[in-house]
Amino acid sequence: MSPFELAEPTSIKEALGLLDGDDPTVRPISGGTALMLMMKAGVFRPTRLVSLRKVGDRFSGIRVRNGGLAIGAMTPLSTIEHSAEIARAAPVIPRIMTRLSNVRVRNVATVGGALAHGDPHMDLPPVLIALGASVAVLGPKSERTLKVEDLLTGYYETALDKNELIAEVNVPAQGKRNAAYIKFTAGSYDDWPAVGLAVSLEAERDTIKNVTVVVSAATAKAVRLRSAEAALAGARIDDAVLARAGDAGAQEAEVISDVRGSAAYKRELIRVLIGRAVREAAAAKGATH
Amino acid sequence: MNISGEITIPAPRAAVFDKLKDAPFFASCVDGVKDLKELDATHYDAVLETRVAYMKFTFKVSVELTKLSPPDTIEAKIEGTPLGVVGRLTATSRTHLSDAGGQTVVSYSIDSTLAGKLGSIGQPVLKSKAKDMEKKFTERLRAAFAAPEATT
Amino acid sequence: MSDRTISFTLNGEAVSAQIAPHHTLVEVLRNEFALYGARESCGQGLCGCCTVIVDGTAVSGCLYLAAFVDGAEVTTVEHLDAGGKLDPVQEAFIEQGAFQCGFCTPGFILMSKQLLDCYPNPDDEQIKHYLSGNLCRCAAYPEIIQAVKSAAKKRQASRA
Amino acid sequence: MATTPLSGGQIGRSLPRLEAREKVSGRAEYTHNLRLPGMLHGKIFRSTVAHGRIKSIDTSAAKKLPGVYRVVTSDDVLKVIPKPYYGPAFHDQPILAIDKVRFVGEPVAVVLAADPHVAEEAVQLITAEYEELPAVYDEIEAMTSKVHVHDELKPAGAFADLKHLTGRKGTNVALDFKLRRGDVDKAFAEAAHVFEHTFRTQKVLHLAFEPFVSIADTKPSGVTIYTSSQGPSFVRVEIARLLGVPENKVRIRVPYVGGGYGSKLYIKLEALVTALSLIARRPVKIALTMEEQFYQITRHPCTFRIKSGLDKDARIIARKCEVFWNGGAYADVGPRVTQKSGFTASGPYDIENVHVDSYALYTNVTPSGALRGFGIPQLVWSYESHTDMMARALKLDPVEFRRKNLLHEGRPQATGTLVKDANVAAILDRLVARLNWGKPFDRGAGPVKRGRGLAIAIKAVIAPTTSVAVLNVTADGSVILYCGTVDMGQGSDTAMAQIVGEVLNMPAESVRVTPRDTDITPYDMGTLGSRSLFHMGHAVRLAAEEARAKIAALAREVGEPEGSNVPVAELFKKKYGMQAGNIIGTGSYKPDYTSPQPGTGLTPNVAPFWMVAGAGAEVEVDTETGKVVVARLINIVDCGKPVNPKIVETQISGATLMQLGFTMFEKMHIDGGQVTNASLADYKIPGILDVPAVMENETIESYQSNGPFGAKGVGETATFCASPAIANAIDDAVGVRITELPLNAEAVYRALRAKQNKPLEDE
Repeated sequence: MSPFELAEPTSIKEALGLLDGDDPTVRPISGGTALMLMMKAGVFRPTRLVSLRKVGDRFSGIRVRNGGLAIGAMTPLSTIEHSAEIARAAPVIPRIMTRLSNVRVRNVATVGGALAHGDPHMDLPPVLIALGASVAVLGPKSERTLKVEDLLTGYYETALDKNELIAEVNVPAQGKRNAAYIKFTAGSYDDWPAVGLAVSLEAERDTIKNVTVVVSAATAKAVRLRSAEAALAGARIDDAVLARAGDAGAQEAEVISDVRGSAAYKRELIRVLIGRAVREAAAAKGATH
Repeated sequence: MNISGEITIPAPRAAVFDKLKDAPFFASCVDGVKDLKELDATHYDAVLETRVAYMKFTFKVSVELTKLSPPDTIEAKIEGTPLGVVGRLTATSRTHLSDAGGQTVVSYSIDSTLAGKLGSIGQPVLKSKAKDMEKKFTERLRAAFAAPEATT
Repeated sequence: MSDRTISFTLNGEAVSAQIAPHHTLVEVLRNEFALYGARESCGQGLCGCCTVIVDGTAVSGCLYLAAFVDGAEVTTVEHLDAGGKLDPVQEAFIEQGAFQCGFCTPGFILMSKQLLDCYPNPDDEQIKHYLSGNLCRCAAYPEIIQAVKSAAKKRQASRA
Repeated sequence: MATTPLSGGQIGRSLPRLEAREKVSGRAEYTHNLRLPGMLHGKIFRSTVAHGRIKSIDTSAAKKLPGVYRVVTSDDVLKVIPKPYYGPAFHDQPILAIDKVRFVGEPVAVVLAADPHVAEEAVQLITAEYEELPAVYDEIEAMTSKVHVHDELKPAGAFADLKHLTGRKGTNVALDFKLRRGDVDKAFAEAAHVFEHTFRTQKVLHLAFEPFVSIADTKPSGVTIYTSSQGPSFVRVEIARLLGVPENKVRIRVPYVGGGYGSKLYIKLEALVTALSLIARRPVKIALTMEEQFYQITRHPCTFRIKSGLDKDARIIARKCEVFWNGGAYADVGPRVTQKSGFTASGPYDIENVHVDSYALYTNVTPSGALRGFGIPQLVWSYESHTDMMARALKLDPVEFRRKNLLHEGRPQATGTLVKDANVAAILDRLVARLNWGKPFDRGAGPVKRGRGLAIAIKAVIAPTTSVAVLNVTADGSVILYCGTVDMGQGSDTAMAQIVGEVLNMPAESVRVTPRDTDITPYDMGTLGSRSLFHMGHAVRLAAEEARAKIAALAREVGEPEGSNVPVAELFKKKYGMQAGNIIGTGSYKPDYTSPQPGTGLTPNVAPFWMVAGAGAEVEVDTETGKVVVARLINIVDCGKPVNPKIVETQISGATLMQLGFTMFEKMHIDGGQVTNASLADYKIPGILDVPAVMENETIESYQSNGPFGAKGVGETATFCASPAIANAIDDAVGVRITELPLNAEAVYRALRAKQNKPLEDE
């Protein structure tokens, strides 16, 4: 790693002031696990890192708000993993945690960082999209809200300006919706996924309502598959419907080839995993479980 | 890594060929190309700047037109060294033009490899970036022929 | 880019060190304190060889800026037998033959200790998932699972 | 050979490793930890071109970076080492690239600095211009390509069978081993059935967790090298040759090694750090990163064309093997892999007519060398897949088909050597029993299908090799053993101490084994090929026996009656009047061996012992995704009498799990010569969750009649059979045959689609 300046502001205001809207070599750092990899590889050479570790408790912790969740952006993933509030409001999240990276990363990495990094292989972004989550974003002058699906714009790219920070992640009340996430690894069990597939839906007597289908890892960003959603909405869960939804989703996804598999293969995975995720979500116990 | 595709341009083949073999025009269609310098009729130097999120990659590239046979074939070899990271970009591109009743079908194929740090770490990212550049390239090419007056 | 001084508790003792912001925790432990139990191998936080305990939680020392331990409590594998007696996890690793070349062993031992703090009586699935972020190229995994179970019994026996 | 009867109760003890306490407390000494006063760190600037002439190297910007001590290129190396080419079989590898580069990642220049961050930063500032040349990557293409990786072959003087290659030009073939037994053409003409298949293996690597690291400290009196090496004696010989100095001016020190698996053999970084230290006149350390390990050494990819002729009773009467080894840009030990594995390319079967052609080939990729099995796992993968394919085609039970053709005790193997202490039949029997072969088997439900398969194998240990040991009985009777076998995790220090304890009738834990230091520890050929327990084990036994005889002589000298069992310390006291003196025992061992005849490869004595193994696998295949889960993996090995059963068990499961990675997913992806997954994030190795739910390891009852206390080596044995056993199980489950490793989900899925006549397009 090459030398850089490390600033450790003690308030969010100070932190925002230290960021620079024009200079891409100035970046905020929270847990830093992902950023450190970029720096060690030599592809990112910062002049200044602005640490968010001392900006205050307001940005860390989990609160229940209107039946949904307000999660401070600086909350470590391990806190989310063990939170009773999250287990109640969005049981899919703790379910995926044991396979999300590893214990040491979860101890350090934060939910805000996981989103701001924009790596399409991460497990949390597709699940948050499926849950309809949004982020509260702070800038030097204003505050705005973005849906997570609109936050992610490309491989390592987000809609955040260089001087904006994610302050909070909001997960709405799920009502009767249940969610599932399938992480398909092509290499070892602990590999990054070749495909991540998240589904959230309401299943009333086998009829699908209110469905969201999200693919990640195989694509440049976690993204909703609207055509699969359309094929599922209002339909009853059976093999033919799931096959149609799988076909539509596989067709729609812009899949990238890499060492984890060819685009053609990953498209076949998407085709199969949509159906499996829908069945899993439909079979999942209610949010109160 | 290979990128290939084809687009149809609403212009006669000879006109499209003339445009494409014109290096400054061609360069203007590629996102991020700066400082194009003509060394001789078939050799050019340029700087290619590409950005992936907060990471910036700048390549010093040299381009050689290896085949220029009117009215249908243009081939080029591109070599680039990234500034500040050990690595190397090499690419060969083949462009073939075919006549389609007053329109021209441009089919292109680019074979490229990245070596060094970029090759071992940045591959998938740059692959996704390349797709992006391809999109921009075809958009610009179409735009140029849609409003020929504006670009000449 | 000035160097800075950090002060922290290292294996129970108050220490300080001159560092630069780009130094990682594992480098500082080696270069300033001659502690080699945490060692960089993959450099990506995947193998677990660089495991260090910071304020009670495990971190990858190769991905952790040393600047961030200012004011923190840091524990390395070298502290486990501070009283001259091996930790039950260390004893169990020896008895079960849970390593070969030993390069990844300190990381596995620290993580196993954390695991037992979290799940005092773990089943195979809990052990495997908790330790899935540590890799052993000699693949002593079956013995490691046995060692964790044996250490759990030892800890329970010593408490009883 | 007569071996000492068991007396000391140390053989067969599952003693924890002697160094266990150091390892669990983080205090074990590795080269990785070492720092010397005034030491500089070197970081390597590597080629980004697979094959090219170096036009220029611009180091000016790097030199200007504050903190850079020096930037070194081959021009500087040539001034201190005029002929800077090294290698165990060929002197073909330059310390830094001279005029040409031959693979992406080849070292071209080195930056030296006291701060490794500064050196790393400066490397990014170096640029090089190349005239790119056409490159060859594939081993089959390399056979006939007009692209030649080397202009001229330069075999090392040490090997008689390479002499004919001296100065040869216009070829990529670094060695062509031939074995000719019987009349293959005639037998094929008479055969009732002929089968021919081609198999491929991918490029994989050792990936030791202590990446390559070496430190050289040159002084007028000589050079000391601290290195993570499996073969300190070889390093000494080769460095002395490069420097043109006697061996006693070169000292190689090796503490514990954080994993080797064959990668850390011969010369790796040692020549480079020596040259750098000579140039800088300071100690120099080079420690590779995990990424750089992908540019050091890998396992050989190979293509194996195998053809068998069977008579009407399904007896194999003819076998033709053509094996093409992708050796990469420098030969390393590839020619030895090519020859030694060639001996058993036809497998553990009794075949009258055998024809083997095995070629070591140069290509423009990272060099290939030894990796836990010396080529055997690649061959077994092929011939045991082939065995099952023939059995299936003839609708024969794979076990019965194997039984019909087994190589039995006392029968000649392909080289003509009679097999002894290699009970393949017993191994097959144990597999059959454990798998409940022939009994009903759960075939799975829904999209998940289940299947099972097995494989067996044989390997001739590498011969002839030498080991020497020295044992010191000190004045208080405690014992120090000096032996050059490197303990890289296989537990050799502990096993050698057990052998000493057995002979001298003392607890093994009281024996101290010194760290390897060529100034102190005597010659050993190298820690490789599962040879140490047998060869060094004998040398240690002989040294201990000599010491025991001398102790008895001392007892007689001081007037103790025969068998009086007086402690050694008292004998010394009686002789010297105080606690003084010592007894030195020495042992040297080299087994008998007869060189194979050139051209036919035939010999009555190809190896002092055989390693035999079998594996059984039960798999679950998800037919919708191609994902394979190995639910049960059985390993049966013959290792003679286990000296330390616990360590043997760990070796068996460790070896098979390593091979499981090579079987299921490990693969170096190479694009235009560039490795595109050179990190642990993208090159995945087995983790704890990849361990099969059921793993069974068994050593058959066995006694190696010429081994030390009936023992023989076992480090590699369990790598042989996992790949074909799993491929055979996949075929059993879903009826597809995969002929190229790895057996990853996409490969299985594509095979399933091809079987349905709906092949998946390439993208």
